[in-house]
Amino acid sequence: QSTIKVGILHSLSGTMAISETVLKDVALMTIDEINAKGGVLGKKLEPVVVDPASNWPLFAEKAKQLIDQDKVSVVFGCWTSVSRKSVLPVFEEKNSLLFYPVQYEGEELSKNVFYTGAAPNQQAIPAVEYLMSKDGGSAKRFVLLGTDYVYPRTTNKILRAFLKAKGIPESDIMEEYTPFGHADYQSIIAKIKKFASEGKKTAVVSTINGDSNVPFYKELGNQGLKATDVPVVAFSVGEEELRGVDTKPLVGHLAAWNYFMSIKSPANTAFIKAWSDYAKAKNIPGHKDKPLTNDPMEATYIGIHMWAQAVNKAKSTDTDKVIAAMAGQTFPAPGGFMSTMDKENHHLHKPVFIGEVKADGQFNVVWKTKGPVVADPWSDYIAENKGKKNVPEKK
Amino acid sequence: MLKADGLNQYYGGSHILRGVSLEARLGEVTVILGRNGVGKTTLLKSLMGVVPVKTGSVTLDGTDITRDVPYERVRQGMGYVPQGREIFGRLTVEENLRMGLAYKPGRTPIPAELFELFPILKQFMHRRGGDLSGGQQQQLAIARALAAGPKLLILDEPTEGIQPSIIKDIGRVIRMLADRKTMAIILVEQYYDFAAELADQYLVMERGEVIQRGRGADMEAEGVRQLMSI
Amino acid sequence: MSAVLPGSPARSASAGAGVAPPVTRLLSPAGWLGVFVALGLVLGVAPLLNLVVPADSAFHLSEYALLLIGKMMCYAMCALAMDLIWGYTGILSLGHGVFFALGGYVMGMYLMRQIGRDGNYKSDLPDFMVFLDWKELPWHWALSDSFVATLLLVLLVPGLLAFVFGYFAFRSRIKGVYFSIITQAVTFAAMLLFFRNETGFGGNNGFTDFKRILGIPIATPGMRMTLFAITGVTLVGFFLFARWLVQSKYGRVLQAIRDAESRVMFTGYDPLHYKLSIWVISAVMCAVAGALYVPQVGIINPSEMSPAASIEMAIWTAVGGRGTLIGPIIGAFFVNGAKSVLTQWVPEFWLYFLGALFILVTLFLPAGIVGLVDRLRGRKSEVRA
Amino acid sequence: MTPELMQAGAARLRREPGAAAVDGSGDRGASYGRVVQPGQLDLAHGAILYLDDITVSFDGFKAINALSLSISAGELRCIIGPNGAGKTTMMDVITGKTRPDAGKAFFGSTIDLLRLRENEIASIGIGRKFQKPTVFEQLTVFENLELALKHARTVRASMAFRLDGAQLDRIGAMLELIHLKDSAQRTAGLLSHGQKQWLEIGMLLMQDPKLLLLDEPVAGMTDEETERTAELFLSLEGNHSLVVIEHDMKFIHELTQDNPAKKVTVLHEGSVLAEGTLAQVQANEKVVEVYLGR
Amino acid sequence: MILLRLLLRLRALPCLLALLTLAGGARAFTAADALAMADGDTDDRAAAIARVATSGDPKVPAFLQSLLDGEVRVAGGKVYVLQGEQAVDAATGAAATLPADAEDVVNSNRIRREIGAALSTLRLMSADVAERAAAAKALKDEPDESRLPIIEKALAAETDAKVKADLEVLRGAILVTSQDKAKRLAAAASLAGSSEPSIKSLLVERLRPAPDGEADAEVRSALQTALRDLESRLAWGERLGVLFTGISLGSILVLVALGLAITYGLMGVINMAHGELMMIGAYATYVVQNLFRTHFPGAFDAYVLVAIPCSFLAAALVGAVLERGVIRWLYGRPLETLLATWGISLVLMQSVRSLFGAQNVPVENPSWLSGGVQVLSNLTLPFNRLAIIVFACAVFLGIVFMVTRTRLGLFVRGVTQNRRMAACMGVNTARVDTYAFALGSGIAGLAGCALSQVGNVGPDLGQAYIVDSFMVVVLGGVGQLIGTVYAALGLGVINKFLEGWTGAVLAKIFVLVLIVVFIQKRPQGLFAIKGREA
Ligand SMILES: Nc1ncnc2c1ncn2[C@@H]1O[C@H](COP(=O)(O)OP(=O)(O)OP(=O)(O)O)[C@@H](O)[C@H]1O
Ligand SMILES: Nc1ncnc2c1ncn2[C@@H]1O[C@H](COP(=O)(O)OP(=O)(O)OP(=O)(O)O)[C@@H](O)[C@H]1O
Ligand SMILES: NC(N)=O
Ligand SMILES: [Mg+2]
Ligand SMILES: [Mg+2]
Repeated sequence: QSTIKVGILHSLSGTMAISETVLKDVALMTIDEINAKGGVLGKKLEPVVVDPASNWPLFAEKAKQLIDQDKVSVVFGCWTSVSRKSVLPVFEEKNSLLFYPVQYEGEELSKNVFYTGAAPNQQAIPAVEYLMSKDGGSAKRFVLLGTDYVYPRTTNKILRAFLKAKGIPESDIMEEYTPFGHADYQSIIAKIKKFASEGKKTAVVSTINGDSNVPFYKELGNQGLKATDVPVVAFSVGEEELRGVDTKPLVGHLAAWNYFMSIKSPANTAFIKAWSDYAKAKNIPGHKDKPLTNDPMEATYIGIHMWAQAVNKAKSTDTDKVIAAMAGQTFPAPGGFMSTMDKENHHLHKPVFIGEVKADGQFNVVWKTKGPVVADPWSDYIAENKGKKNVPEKK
Repeated sequence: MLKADGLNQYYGGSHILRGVSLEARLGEVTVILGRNGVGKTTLLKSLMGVVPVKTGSVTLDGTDITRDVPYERVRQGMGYVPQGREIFGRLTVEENLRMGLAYKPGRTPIPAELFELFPILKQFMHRRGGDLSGGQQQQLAIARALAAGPKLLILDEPTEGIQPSIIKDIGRVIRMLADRKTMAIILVEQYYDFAAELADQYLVMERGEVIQRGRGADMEAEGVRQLMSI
Repeated sequence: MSAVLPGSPARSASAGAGVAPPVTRLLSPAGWLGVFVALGLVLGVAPLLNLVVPADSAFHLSEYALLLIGKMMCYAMCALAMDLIWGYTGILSLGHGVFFALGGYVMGMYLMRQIGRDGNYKSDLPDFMVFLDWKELPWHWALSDSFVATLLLVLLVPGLLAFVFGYFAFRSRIKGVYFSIITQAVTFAAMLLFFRNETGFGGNNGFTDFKRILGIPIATPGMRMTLFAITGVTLVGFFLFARWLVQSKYGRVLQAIRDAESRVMFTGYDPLHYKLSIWVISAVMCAVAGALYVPQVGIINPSEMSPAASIEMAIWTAVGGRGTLIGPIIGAFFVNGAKSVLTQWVPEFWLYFLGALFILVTLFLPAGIVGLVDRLRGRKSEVRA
Repeated sequence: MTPELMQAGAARLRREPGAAAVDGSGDRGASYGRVVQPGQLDLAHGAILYLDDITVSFDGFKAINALSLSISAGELRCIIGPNGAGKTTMMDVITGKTRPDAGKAFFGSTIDLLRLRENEIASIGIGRKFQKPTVFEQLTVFENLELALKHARTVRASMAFRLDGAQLDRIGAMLELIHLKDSAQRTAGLLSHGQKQWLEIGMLLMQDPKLLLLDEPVAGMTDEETERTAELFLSLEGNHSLVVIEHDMKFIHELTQDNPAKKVTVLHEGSVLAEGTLAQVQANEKVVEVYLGR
Repeated sequence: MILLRLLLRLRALPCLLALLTLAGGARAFTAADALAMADGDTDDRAAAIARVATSGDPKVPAFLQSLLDGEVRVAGGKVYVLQGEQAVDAATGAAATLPADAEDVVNSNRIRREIGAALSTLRLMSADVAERAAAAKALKDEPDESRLPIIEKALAAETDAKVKADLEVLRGAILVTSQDKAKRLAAAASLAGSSEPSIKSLLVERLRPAPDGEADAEVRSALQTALRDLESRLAWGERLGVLFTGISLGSILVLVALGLAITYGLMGVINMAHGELMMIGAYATYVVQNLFRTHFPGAFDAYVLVAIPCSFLAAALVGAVLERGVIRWLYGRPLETLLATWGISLVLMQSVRSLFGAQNVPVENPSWLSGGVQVLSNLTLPFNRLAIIVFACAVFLGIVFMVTRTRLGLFVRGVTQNRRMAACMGVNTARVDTYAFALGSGIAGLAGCALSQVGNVGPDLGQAYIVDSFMVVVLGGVGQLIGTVYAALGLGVINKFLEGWTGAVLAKIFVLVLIVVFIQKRPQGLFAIKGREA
């Protein structure tokens, strides 16, 4: 074999295409980049792209296909947690590798997966800490608003425990969920306004996912709920999501990520340029006119590079050898720091940035953690996790 | 007026019309007779263009209309009362009549004589066509075809389900329309006495073919009644 | 002396004679041959190619292929079920996904219990319950540790839902699109309900990461093959059952309901009973398909109840050929096969192909793929069912 | 073809007992000394159908206005009346298709028709031919007749149903009778209008109801066929009760000529305008004016 | 003057300083001030803003506004203000060239709040009543003792009754924490007259158990009374709010369903591509918006007016092509239209993905559709939603007129009931079909244009509404336009009513169950066609 095959498992159609398509493109770009530098182990990488079409069982089927039929060495893919859960047994059974690039709820740690997105303590908890700080507005009351599915529910459960630990009474927390694709946030915002009028300094923590964000923010803007009154911090809203929104009324609302496009660092400048050039060259709709980068793209980019480094280090694509070689890998992240793969827990050490929405749809970093945060996939704020070590079980 | 020549028609594999020819003349009532399922309705549909003929030709006033679609034929002056009424059930009586005026300019009024002939229609002007009784619907179907004043009127069993007094009226109207010499009429009818009374010329069909034709006056003499029953 | 009454076109010689009753045998010889070939493939050839032929051989049937075919067989059952209710009875259900998913969930509950203490939290409870701080199994999980009960519930739960829903809907004489839309509402509501964590079915993640069935590990070639074979036999069984149904007078009453329900009533049949029975049968078939699907595919979650999933079932049926029995099976294989192949070959463009396929089938193959085959064979419309 | 053969066909139709209709007995006379079960046909008072003061209105328009009517067991009653008189609506009421605003409708003296659903009314022995022929268009002519065949109507029975020889003969005879033998295996939707009329009559006869409601049965038939149909109906009279609606006065004449005392009912504007022998109603000035014309 | 000098010395006390400012004493705004306000630690900046704001230099408000608007840059210890293309020195106002390494000044919400308060305080004395009113309102969110003197002063000077009342509430909001019980009581009384949610939140806070809240029983009861009064006033806003949101949701449902009411309700095409036709309308709006942005930026606000006909035409055109190419072969086979249009929807969606990308595209509200009108203190009606309500009414009336009053409408109804007979009446059925389908599609396009103003514009736009639109049409009774409207409004209001009560997820589930139950009662929808032909 003259090439090493790598699988790319992102939805290119269906509801998740909105988010995932660009990850496929950035993965292809990264692979091009690596190939241009001579590939891995002297061989070119050959991407195998499939479309699981936002259909969860199809994710498992396609994973099987990539591993069984195409014999790929590694798969980069998935966005939603359910898609990851669906493919997980496949990767474990076949002892193959998945790189998962999206922030998620934790409560999972598989030896066959590398999580290059954030665990809850690498995103949600610092964000709430910020809101409670003087700079963040000294919030005392919280609205936990999310799309009704596992990631928001879990995150909010962790946050509740966290807030409780910080002395916030239950009565000062409001939890609300909306169905997937909910498009009418009038009553929710009215409810938030009402809740905010019942006490001091309210902040909203939004785990609204996907399509619902645009109607949510539009309504927020039009109902005149300003960031100076009730700031909203979101965990699933990045540059790409704001593409569809008129951000002028939203200035000051917040997002927490491990990367923002606006971060100034040489690595980021290079990354953005590479992406812009690639988008233009490949005529990627949307991005060719207005190239945008975001956190999951960065996580994908880091993941692929680290994997390539690990393969080179292991001198093999064998799963176990690569897993061993991944421990402690570093890569200069576009986020402007040296990204490190934890020696044990399969998550990256990540700094957390809080960004404020600017009028141009970008984010101003208003706060960041002192340094990279080590992931805590088994959150300490969940009672059952007491004593659980953040190390994948050997099976 | 209307000339059909050597019409052949098939449904799937079966041969329904076998070389039927006929000519309808202005001022004449052409009656087509035949038992159930011999192809009378099919013949009329072919004349209207509802089913395109396989072979043969249809000319109206000398122009070949064989390949014209129904609405083009209507615009050239054909009017059709189909078997089974086929009124627009959810349109009101008035709207049904307006549909009959479809190709006329927008503000053409519904001819008042229609209401003289079928007073019930005036009374039920705003009732939905589908709510009318069977016979009322049949009256509406006839009125609808007459509304635009066609020069060729094709009637498929128009007396079906109509009360005797109105059948008599319809007979009188058909006669009157023919006698004005501005209209040709083709009438398919099972009701022998009615047919015989109106026929200027007649055709008898049997399994897709015309087996006998002649002048209306000679029907009884030529044993048409017997033909229908053997 | 040729006719009963004068003027009759009848030409035969005597009364009573010469009238052939409709075909009453279950299958033609060719049909039986097909059934046996199918059984042979499922029970003989597939295991041979999968288990015996070495993995690097060109003839090896990969696990992926096995999964794919197994999945398509489950879908074929759904399409068959859909055809009974839509193709034969003229009732378009846009909510069959809910039955499929319920069957799957019942099976999934059992499989979750089989995980035992091998989950993340080493608890007797399924992981997601531990996570939700639940201390004991909720009542609706009571029977989930018994395989026998599970098998019964796979039939009973969806069957009961179908019965209750169907009874009220048919009794109220809800028809046509009104019926279709409320079935859609049902599946949509069920999906939202199952999305909620509190409902107790694992939220949108649903159930996954199954380990064992009847104590035997699932991820073994033998177990996979067994599931595959059971699925294949069930499909063939459903086909024969459906065939028997539609060949009986019962089947003809169904078709009569499709044509003119009021006439059926005035002939003395109670459409409620007929519609309800076929509705429940169809729902249960879907549920069985769902129950077989889950252990093979390894996940069940509420997206199976999304309206689009149910619409797809109708599409398989229509593509294959509505109102025939082999048609829906072919349709399910064809559409899903095309999907699997195209999402790999042309991941960015496959929707164009699939979309075009649907358009072309409707335009040029009004009777579906089976209609095309019939046409090519020059057969006429008299061969139905 | 002789009337004898036809009679034979009709006789064969009559012999068929029918498996499990609501009324299990074959006798149609008065049932002295028998305890009448509710829901069973009781002809003790001689009337098989009894309508009393029925009113049906549509958005204020009274299609039927305080109509009362009684049909005796075994009677053949002709009903005539202008278009829109309410004849079809009356049948709709009897068969459960339309619920009246007021009034009573009884089958025999015990069965309240207004409490039954359409299929129940059909299965206690009321059959109907519609004004607009309705058949199962996608089924073959043969299957249409098979479904109408008198036999238990339950789901279970129909799953287990097998045509036996006698039933097959019966269908054969019927096909003969309605001249559709050649078309037995054709889909009914392809029949011509008149053929559908015949098929529907055939289906009605297969049902072997006690009361036949016939809405314009000879519309679209030739005169000869009309005569034959009259003979057919007359042969059913006595064993069956028939209500025939027609506008074809010749047909009415044929139906009534065997018995000069036979009653004809004229409906007008939703109620009975006249009732009497054909000659009487034909002589009635009002009937001539609204219906027969001059 | 002596007094003045004395006061100058005490300028550390901001309140006095404020007084001084108002008195007209001015201290020049320096470059150092500008830098302190624009750069450094948040706490320091906040202090600087509070301090400098009261300096009295007329340049200060302008600078604060620039700071708030993000027009301020810092480079090399100097502060610049961007005025369009031109940079000026913040302190002197002299034109300057912006150094290349100049950095944006990042304002956190806290700074923004500080600036806002400072500006409002300054504007309390503005000559413009509207400006004073706005300032008084804005300050209510930030009752800060330090502003009390200015407020007193402003109160004394105020002539407008409404502003005066606001100022009184504002004073009350500050004094409610005063040491003096009498003042607190007076404050409670003045707060009772307010109807501001922020005052409610203040009262709630004050009513927390001591020591956080009010300790004195008498004051507590006065506060309680004030809260009750306030809440009863706010309750009205809430009720009206629910009604409005319901109507607004209903109007959107009306719009998304009306096109379908034609293609499906009248024509019988089970149009699964209806959503995608809406999507085309939305993308047409997007394209028009971009054209305006690049070619007529001055007239940008008018783009929606052009987008309305464009979205109609774009969708109508696509609809016409679909009708000619596919649908027309399928009349009388409604179930097959389901299959074909499903295929069409897949193709359309993927085409848009190929053309515009899989991600959402931005469609901005023009300024006249941004924001909202505040009807009550806690009820803001967004302009875009108001516009959609009006638009939905207009479209509905237009369609009703078309269908019931015009010949085309008559023909459409006739043709869809009996295509063959309509042809035998002389109707060019093919043309009528195309017009009708194009019309229905065009209306879907209009709905898309409207949706672009409230939600996502992306390839999936249509999928989100297809289920709802069928539900509405069917619930209303197929073929019944007025039924569509009733169903949409009913569903909208019920949904929103339930949502306030059970949350959005359960509300949606209940609404679906309600539809199922409702159809049991009305198996032909809300406006069933009665009679023989039903
Ligand atoms: N769509 C069709 N497909 C196949 N055969 C058809 C179709 N329509 C009619 N036929 C057959 O064609 C023959 C002629 O039918 P047609 O309707 O023309 O008869 P008709 O003379 O009008 O009879 P009637 O007096 O009963 O109205 C009949 O045998 C009928 O069964
Ligand atoms: N659903 C309805 N809505 C309004 N009017 C109706 C409805 N049904 C029937 N009618 C009216 O009731 C009257 C009686 O109708 P019906 O069909 O019973 O008449 P009929 O006696 O059968 O007439 P025909 O001899 O023409 O068949 C007619 O005037 C008809 O228009
Ligand atoms: N992991 C998420 N965002 O589903
Ligand atoms: Mg005919
Ligand atoms: Mg009638």
